[in-house]
Amino acid sequence: MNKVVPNVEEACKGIESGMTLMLGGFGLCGIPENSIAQLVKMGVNDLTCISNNAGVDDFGLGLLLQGKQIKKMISSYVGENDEFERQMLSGELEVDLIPQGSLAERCRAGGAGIPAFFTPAGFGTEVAEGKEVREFNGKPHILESALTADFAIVKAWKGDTEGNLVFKATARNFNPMMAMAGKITIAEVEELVPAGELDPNFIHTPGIFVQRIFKGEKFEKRIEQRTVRPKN
Amino acid sequence: MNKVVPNVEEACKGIESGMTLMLGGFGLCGIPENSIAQLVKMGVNDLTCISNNAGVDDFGLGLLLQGKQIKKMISSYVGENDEFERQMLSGELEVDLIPQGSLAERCRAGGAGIPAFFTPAGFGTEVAEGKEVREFNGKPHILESALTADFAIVKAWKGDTEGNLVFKATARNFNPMMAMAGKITIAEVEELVPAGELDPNFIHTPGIFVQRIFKGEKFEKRIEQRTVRPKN
Amino acid sequence: MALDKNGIAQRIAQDLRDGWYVNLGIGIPTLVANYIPEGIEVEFQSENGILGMGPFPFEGEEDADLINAGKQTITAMPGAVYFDSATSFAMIRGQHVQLTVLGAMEVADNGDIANWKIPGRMVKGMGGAMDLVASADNIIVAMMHTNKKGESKLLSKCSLPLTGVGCVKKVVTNLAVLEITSDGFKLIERAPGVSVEEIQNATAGRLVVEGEIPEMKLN
Amino acid sequence: MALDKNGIAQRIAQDLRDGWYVNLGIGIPTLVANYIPEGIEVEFQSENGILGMGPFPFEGEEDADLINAGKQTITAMPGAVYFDSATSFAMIRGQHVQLTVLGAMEVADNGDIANWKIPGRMVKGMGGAMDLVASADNIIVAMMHTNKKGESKLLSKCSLPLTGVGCVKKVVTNLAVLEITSDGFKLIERAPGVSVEEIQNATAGRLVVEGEIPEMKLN
Repeated sequence: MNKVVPNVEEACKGIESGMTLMLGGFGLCGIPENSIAQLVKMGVNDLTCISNNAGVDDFGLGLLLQGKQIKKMISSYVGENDEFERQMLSGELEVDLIPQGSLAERCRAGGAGIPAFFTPAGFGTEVAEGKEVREFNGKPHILESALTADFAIVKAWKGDTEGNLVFKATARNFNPMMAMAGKITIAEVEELVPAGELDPNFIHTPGIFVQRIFKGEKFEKRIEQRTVRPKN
Repeated sequence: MNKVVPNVEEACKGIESGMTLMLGGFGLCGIPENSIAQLVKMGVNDLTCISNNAGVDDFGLGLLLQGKQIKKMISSYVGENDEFERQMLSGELEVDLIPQGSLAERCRAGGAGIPAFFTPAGFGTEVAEGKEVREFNGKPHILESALTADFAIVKAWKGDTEGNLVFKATARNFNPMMAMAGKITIAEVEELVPAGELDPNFIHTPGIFVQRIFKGEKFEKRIEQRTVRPKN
Repeated sequence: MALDKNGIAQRIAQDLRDGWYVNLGIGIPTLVANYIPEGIEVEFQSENGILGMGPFPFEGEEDADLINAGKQTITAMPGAVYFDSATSFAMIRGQHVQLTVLGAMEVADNGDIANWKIPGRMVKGMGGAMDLVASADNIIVAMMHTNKKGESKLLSKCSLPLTGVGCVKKVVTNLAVLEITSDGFKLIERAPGVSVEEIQNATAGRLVVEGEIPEMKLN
Repeated sequence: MALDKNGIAQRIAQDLRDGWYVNLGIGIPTLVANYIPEGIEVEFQSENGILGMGPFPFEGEEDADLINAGKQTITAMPGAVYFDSATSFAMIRGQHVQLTVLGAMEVADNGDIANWKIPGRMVKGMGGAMDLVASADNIIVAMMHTNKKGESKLLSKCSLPLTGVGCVKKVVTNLAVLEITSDGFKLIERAPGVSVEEIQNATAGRLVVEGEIPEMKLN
């Protein structure tokens, strides 16, 4: 039951052009930066990437966009990225925009064996086009379907050899749901510990959802909007 | 934002005959025993109780059954209870049996604003009677609806003055989902601490789901099946 | 005199009630946090996964793992809690958040809102806005009454793609406080020194003016 | 000689593979944990909220907060994790559990299973059984071939209310190992010393016997 792989190369083995990937993170917070760098190296392309955001020009998924490795993005918000804008407006890049809560819930549903659910989000908007509408408690809802991926790639703070994961602060975001929804889930962690060191009461992602785990070589953890107040 | 009430009497104020209650716990593990004792005292009846189990004859929800305070049980498994059996067979007690996973998910859905979802559980059985069937990925699923309650009553290990909760081991079970699904959620805890003492990374139920919290006076924590191996 | 952005935020803050959980959108809504009335406690939810959001960190204390939905570095208050995105939107969709304040490009007099997309321009996405507007019981829109060209943003029908249908309950602008009723925008308060006429002129949608309209009271 | 309950558990344990997550039902299935083949590691899930379930605690070390789905006091292995019931059934429904072993009152030759209700008798409920059978890719039923009256439990059609439809893949009884195929129960192995004829006599549903049927190999 040892899921540890020695490095990012082993972790990403089997990822091929044309596949659908889920990538955790919100903005640049909690993104699997080591694995993204490896995907650039591998040169896989025609990827469908499910990720709340698309990184910035020179970090995160922006790096895959630079190399035109992404065919389609499924996201809730894709600002802050000039190359993204260029490819989208030129039609090179397909974009499927999904309300953030529906995106999170669709990933969870994919991992939880729930093929579809009703949500009020997006009713009456273009998001609802082609979707079934049904009223519950006097309020219209639309039917949303589950999302899954060939590989889900997540980033955690700590992990153990059984694949159990712990996230830090708001770097948790989409990572737990995506970990559930990958046929194969890869976790890169800042700290890798032996099974039994993490308190079983306080694990965010049970190891059953994780197939491969490795300690990331380097975490830049770039800050997108550095906002501070002066010390006085 | 102080949600602390001094005792179980204050915590249970407003619970009336005819209401729908959710009660956390699996078997006798993680049940809100102080609040159940208070419900017996208050003598409210005609209750609809949503709880995975129905306690044993002289503990847990069994105490409410003894006093004929329950009109209807919504559960997944109700064995181990002679009075329950008597009332059910005589028709005094309505019983709605629900697959355990569907029960958990229906409570979560109720708390998460998802009015309905599809699940494979129960297709082709009497559980599916009268429910919509739809095929996804070549497999039939049934449509299940959300559950909510006038009051949800949960039991946690630790809680803080903001209503944040932490559960211990398998005493977590249904408590977090039910906490989400109560119009008013009451939490009884073994240990009550000031806000800021619980690590914000490791809270199971965020305080937003909890309206009243109190330190339970006494926790018997009865064991239903004491199974051990000899020390040698 | 018409309010500035801080004035709008200050007026909205008067609507806060003790014990509320509040989600503030990007822009003017964010400023509401600076005007919490004395004696009440509210807790801020940011949909990327924190309840109990605090102010920006002191210089040098930024944590890349602790940001808000605007991707800004923040701090956490005592009693804060972190959670995943599914749980975050369970709070929102499940109506556990008592107040949502967000900006808008257009609001219609039936409560429709448009704030995510301008045809022909780069679309950045709706983020959490569609979930927020579709779910919240209590939505206040914070915006200028007119756009940069001087055109009304309070319309009889939105011209831009919708974010949500019939969901806005209240609008606070630089000129007025308005409630959405079945008869349209009902004028509740005027900004200090702003006349009913000015508001009427700046409002393209149906405007209901009944009796004397009081001025906002700002400190 | 027909197997006893431990023999059935032992035979099923041979099907375990390294790294599998396994959910064991109450009764014979529980015994499978005693026969994990050497050199492989499996992790046991109990649907009330633990992964990495260990053996019963030593006397005096029972913890009321740590039980399995049978409400028995248990222990946790290093690397174990606790979770809520929704997450637990997300694992099950989402097919993250590689093997489910459960008992049955009846199994039909199309894979239908009945194990929760006998009309006219007290109904205790299905617990997690309906979720388990509807979701698992890989379900082994562990049961005696016949009931106490000597009647076959392997039928052409279940007479009792169903727990799940067409979901059982394999049945291990005191007499045989059988796989469910479109032609019915396919006989795979015989219990030591049990003849094909005995199995045929004890099987009411369609039985497929092709070629030589080997005996189970148990240590």
